[in-house]
Amino acid sequence: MSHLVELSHATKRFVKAGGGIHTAAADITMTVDAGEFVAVVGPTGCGKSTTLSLVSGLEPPSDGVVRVNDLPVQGIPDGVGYMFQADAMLPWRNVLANVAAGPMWRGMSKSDAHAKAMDWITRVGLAGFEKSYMHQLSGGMRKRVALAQTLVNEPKILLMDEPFSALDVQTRALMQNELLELWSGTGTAVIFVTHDLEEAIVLADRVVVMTASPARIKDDFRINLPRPRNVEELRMTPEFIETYSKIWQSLSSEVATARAEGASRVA
Amino acid sequence: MSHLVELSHATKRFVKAGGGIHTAAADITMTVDAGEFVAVVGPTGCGKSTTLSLVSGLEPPSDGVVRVNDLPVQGIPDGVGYMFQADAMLPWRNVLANVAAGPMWRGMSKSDAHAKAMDWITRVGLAGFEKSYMHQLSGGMRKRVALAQTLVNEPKILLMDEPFSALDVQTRALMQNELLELWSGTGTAVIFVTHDLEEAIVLADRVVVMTASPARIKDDFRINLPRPRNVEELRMTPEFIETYSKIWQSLSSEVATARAEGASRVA
Amino acid sequence: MSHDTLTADAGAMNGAIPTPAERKHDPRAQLRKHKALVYSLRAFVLVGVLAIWEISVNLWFDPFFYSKPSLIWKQLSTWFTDGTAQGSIWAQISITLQEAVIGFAIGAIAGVLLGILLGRARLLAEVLSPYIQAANAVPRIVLAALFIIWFGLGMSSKIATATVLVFFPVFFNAFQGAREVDRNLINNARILGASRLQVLRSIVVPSATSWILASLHTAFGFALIGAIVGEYTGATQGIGLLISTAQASFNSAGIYAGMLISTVLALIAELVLGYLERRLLKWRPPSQSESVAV
Amino acid sequence: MSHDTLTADAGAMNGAIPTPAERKHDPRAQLRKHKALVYSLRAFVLVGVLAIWEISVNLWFDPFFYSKPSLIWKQLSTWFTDGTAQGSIWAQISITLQEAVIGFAIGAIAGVLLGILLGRARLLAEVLSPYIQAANAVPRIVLAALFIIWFGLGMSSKIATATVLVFFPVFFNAFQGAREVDRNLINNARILGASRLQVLRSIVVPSATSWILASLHTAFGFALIGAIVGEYTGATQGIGLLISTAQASFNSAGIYAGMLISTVLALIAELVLGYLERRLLKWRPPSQSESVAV
Amino acid sequence: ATKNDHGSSAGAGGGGGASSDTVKIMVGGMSKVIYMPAALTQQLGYFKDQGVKVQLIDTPAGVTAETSLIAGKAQGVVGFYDHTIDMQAKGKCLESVVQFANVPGEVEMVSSKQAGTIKSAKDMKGKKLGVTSQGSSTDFLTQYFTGKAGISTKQYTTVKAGADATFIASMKSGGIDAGMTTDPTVARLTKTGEGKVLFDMRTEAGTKKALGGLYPASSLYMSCDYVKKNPQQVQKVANAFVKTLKWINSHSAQQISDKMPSDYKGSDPALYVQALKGSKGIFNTTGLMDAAGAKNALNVLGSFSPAVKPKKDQIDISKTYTTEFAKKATS
Ligand SMILES: Nc1ncnc2c1ncn2[C@@H]1O[C@H](COP(=O)(O)OP(=O)(O)OP(=O)(O)O)[C@@H](O)[C@H]1O
Ligand SMILES: Nc1ncnc2c1ncn2[C@@H]1O[C@H](COP(=O)(O)OP(=O)(O)OP(=O)(O)O)[C@@H](O)[C@H]1O
Ligand SMILES: O=[N+]([O-])[O-]
Ligand SMILES: [Mg+2]
Ligand SMILES: [Mg+2]
Repeated sequence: MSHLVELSHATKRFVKAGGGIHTAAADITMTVDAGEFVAVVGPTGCGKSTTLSLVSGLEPPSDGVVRVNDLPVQGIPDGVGYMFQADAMLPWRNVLANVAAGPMWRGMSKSDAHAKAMDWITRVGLAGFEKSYMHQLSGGMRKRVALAQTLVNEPKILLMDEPFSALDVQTRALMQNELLELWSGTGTAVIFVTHDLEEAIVLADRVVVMTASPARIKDDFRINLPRPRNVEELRMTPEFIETYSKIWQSLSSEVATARAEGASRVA
Repeated sequence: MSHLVELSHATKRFVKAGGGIHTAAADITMTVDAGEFVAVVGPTGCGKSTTLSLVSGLEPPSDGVVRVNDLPVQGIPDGVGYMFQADAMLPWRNVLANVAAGPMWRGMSKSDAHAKAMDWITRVGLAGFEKSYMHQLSGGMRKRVALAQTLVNEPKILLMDEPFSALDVQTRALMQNELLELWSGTGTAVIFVTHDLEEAIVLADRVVVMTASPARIKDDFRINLPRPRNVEELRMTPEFIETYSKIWQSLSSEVATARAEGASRVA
Repeated sequence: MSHDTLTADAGAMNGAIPTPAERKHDPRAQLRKHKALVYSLRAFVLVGVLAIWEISVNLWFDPFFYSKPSLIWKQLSTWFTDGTAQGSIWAQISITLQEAVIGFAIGAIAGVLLGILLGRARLLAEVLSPYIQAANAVPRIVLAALFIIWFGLGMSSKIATATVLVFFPVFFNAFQGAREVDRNLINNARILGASRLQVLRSIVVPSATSWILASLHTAFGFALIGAIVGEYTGATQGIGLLISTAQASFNSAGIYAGMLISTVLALIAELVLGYLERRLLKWRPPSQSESVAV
Repeated sequence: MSHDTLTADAGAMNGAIPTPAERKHDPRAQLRKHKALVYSLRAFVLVGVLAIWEISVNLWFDPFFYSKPSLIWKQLSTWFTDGTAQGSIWAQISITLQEAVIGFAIGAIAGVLLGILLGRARLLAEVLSPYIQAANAVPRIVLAALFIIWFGLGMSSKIATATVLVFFPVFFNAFQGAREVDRNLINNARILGASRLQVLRSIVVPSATSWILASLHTAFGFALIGAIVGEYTGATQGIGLLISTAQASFNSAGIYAGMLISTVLALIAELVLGYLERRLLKWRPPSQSESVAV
Repeated sequence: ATKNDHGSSAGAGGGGGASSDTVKIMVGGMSKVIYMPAALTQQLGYFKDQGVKVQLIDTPAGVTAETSLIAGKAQGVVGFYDHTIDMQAKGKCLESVVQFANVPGEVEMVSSKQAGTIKSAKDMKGKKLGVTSQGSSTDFLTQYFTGKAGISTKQYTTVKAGADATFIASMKSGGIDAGMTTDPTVARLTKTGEGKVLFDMRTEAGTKKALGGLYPASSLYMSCDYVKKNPQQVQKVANAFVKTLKWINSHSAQQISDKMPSDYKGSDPALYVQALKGSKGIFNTTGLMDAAGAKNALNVLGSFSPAVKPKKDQIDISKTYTTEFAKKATS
């Protein structure tokens, strides 16, 4: 029963503005195995990003245990890659230097790191912009820099927080295909937060639905679509549509709860 | 031939990293009338945000003219609201103070502004978080604060740069419906940048397709779906599907061009 | 309600028994523990330095030049019990403090206003900055002598010296802080209808706050130095005069004792500033090491 | 290729004829025009101040105290042609400059290192900060005397004074700059595999750069003041001694001339720093007023 | 106290204080033994006895004192008489009202390490000589006695060594080989054996040996204008000072020390008594100027001060002091 990632009864509380305590994630128990692709969906503000930050070791759980490689997480576990929801690139470095940063920090020579980074910059479609600084890029371009920066390290555990949400449909489809290709057969465990259910189903082995705030695990759907998957084709199959509506039901009741709460809080 | 917003041969160039010149938007000619809802789609990095910044008056065009209310734009025109693609809330103010900022800057009394702001915070589903600071909110919640902040001013020209991209599907649908409801009959002109073609069609009177970088107007589709529209229902109608595939064709060839360029630039 | 928003106090009042885990993570207990650690380490450093000083002077150095803690303590107790040549020690402290506080207020306000103004008015900054830069290089000790001629021998010349010393660091930080403001925030405010003045007040000033506060941390120390340098140059009262008298009469313990009083004043000012800073910057995300895990 | 990435130069070389619009918006011409405006305004301010000074002293004030530009100019030309009582004026400048530069280097490096270290090491900062705060309130003029006792009458005592004056502003800014670093950037770097040291070097130091540079703008002026105060307290050579001699012989033109030399040195240092700043911060988005529209 | 606004300093006569009943007197180092009469008069309560309000303002730099006087910020200075000569050369009229001493009270000290090689002024060649400041009286006196021995200023190095501890540390560390200073620095150096007395200008004999005549120094001087406009006020102040001079003469160093604030005695009261013993003799009992001494002072300054030298012959020495008040005070 050795899982690559294992959260057991993990809870995260924050001190709120005004001194109250806000529980962002409550009693989360889930596991992810090597080579598994898990998508996480849930209403906005429910605690998805918080859950990723627990796995990454950036935030310690307030309660419960988070294990990676069978060891309780203390600091950042080896082999974790994390693509943040918000921008986190270095503004004083250009695209190339940003993408090459990871390999160089891990000891690769500058020329090797740059070559590898250039390869990734090309894969995410930013060739020609390697000398640009962040403020000279559009929102979608910045997201793609972040993607290259994360993937260039070839992480064994890949945490992605809405990585494709700022991309146009087609770029997004291209990136999805690229991601699946890269991931398949590498044994990398992926936890992929998205608010796009279609994307979740198309990519993942399992789709985890979280409840309205505080996030708990509500459902855990196994997606039995055959791989390799072609994102464009899959979307029209009856299996897909069936799965979609099953998960949608689970999710939408949560979103409704979240809305209702928002309304009741004022009343 | 008096249009509320009119770009004629508007061009925007930037000095690139390294001193070269990058044309972000080229020879853009389009008009938007009062009460019109125009969606803008195009490949990522093509120049959509740049076009909005021209209309807002935040950036002067390098060439050509931008007119609002029949006057060439100099400084920020009256009645413009602009929801940025990136976060731009004041980190040292809580949600309530951020949303109330606009009305207060425009001379409303504090108590009136707070009441009005509270109303909008509730509409975007953030009641209960009015005392929170920005760093205490999730990505989607921050977007909704920005939305409330923009709408509370009741702008006559509303520029929105991917406003819903960080929201889960259902919250997004709710927000879309809310937006349409608010907009209908107000005479407000909306320019709505999105990478979600479905969203564009569901919301807009016209969908403008931009070319790969530098952005030019490629096509301008009129959407003849009846209003009031119900977002959920519309999606399944044959008219919708037909329109979608027409625009998709136009757009996808641009996205392909953008990709090809990215690739060719390395070779 | 799935929102778990009990304040800790409310929980206690409800008679809820904290689980062991909750008790373990009680943020207030942790905070108390951390404070105790900090204070004991501070005391440790202080005692260590004083002991090394005392012992090494006893063993190797000439107390005539270096004095030592025990002599300084003796000097201080003489001053506080018998008074000084110029009268009660409290009178001296109060004079110096008044000069420093007034000089600090004037210098800080002028620095903030001018810094923010020039930080946002580019042409003005370009034209004036070499002169301000130049003025900053004028030795204050020479100024102190000039100020006596200009403002007389009373408090005002000391206040002027303090003002000048405070002005420059505050000015340069406010200037830079005003230039560093996130362009997005300004654009958004302008779109939302803020006038130039409102942008200045609501965006630029708060953005520059951490810059300004950083400079104020040094500034009160400078104000004290200014007051003391002024008194040193010519005065009838004040800590600066105490130090100068001690210097002239080979009383090195007196020199150190005077400096000690001035540093204690600076520390008290720092406490006040720290309090102010926490209030003004309470919106700020706690830094990783500071955030209290619950 | 739809990417319109000609450099302006390449365009010219290709013999492309600029359209009128392009010519109107030629950024280099605009830049030249702006520079000309700035320099002429600066000259205007300078001439204006000098004229007012000269005239008002002639009409109302006693040149014995206030001197006047023409007298100062005479003094300067005497110094530069006949030398000073202490030898060639260039020797004095060189001595003071050496002291200031060395003191600046030591103080700035120590300030940056310690500031960044304490900015990132919270416990250390909490323990030591009251002491650093206190040390900052020690009057430099008293220190200058102590340094002469400790280090003798040579250059080292002046360097020490300069170092101390430079250290504090740099330290406090580096400290604050290190604390202000965006948490997201650090988290991201740590995830990407940066060690603590690499985070410091690649994230914290660059983030704090604008803070540190802001403090360096004041710091060289302080270094000069330190050197001059040191010389003023006791020396055989240097600008500070020139000023003190002028003071002792009621030569107010000499006092102002000495201060003028010191401010000119500070301005030259500022030019060097400005160049450094532009190089280090070239990644930065141009501020609205600075961005060159093409 | 009246504060002059600085714009009115054209009336640099110091008349600004005329309307005020407080007399502000700047003292160029209150704890210096040569200026002891200032603090002592205050301590003895003689100002009060005379019904005059006097505020003593301490400044370590004599030049600040004098500048403040000329600027009208103060009415009197306790400092070196020779400044009045210097000021006449610069077109300002100051006059000594009470002359405390007709000798400088300065001592040329030689570091004990150099005591073997420096036995007279002739041996100063190539040495580092300490003064309180270039351009100050100690500088001119040094130039005078070396000049008399045929040594030009180019043949030795003038070092600004200050007074007090910096002087002592400099002598100890070899920063200066010899230097001019006053008590209590002299007492300290003698006590520790770090320095030896070369020229003792605390006595008439020593002064004559070094300078070929007397050199009146410690005095109360005021602006001529102020003296003219406020004769009663000046008389009261003069009365108090002369009374103090007499008191000094009739009391022992220990008794004087007992009257002084403990802060002036520093950490070593015995040393202070020693210093008083050494310097007490410089004070006269009458407050009167020695006319020949005044001439000699002009002579010294006239040889070296860049300001006085060119105007040496125009200077009217009789305008630099008055004995009118001291005479009345004694009678
Ligand atoms: N530092 C913090 N202090 C206080 N509350 C916080 C903090 N960080 C997050 N929260 C709260 O925790 C909850 C969960 O936030 P989280 O960012 O995990 O949501 P999310 O599921 O990622 O939402 P989204 O889809 O909008 O990104 C939110 O209600 C938020 O307000
Ligand atoms: N300040 C700038 N300096 C240089 N280039 C810039 C600048 N701002 C934008 N650009 C360039 O202009 C182009 C268009 O940018 P813009 O932000 O308008 O794209 P967009 O269509 O909004 O893309 P997205 O959908 O990804 O947000 C991009 O190639 C970008 O690199
Ligand atoms: O000039 N001083 O800062 O002492
Ligand atoms: Mg999130
Ligand atoms: Mg954009």
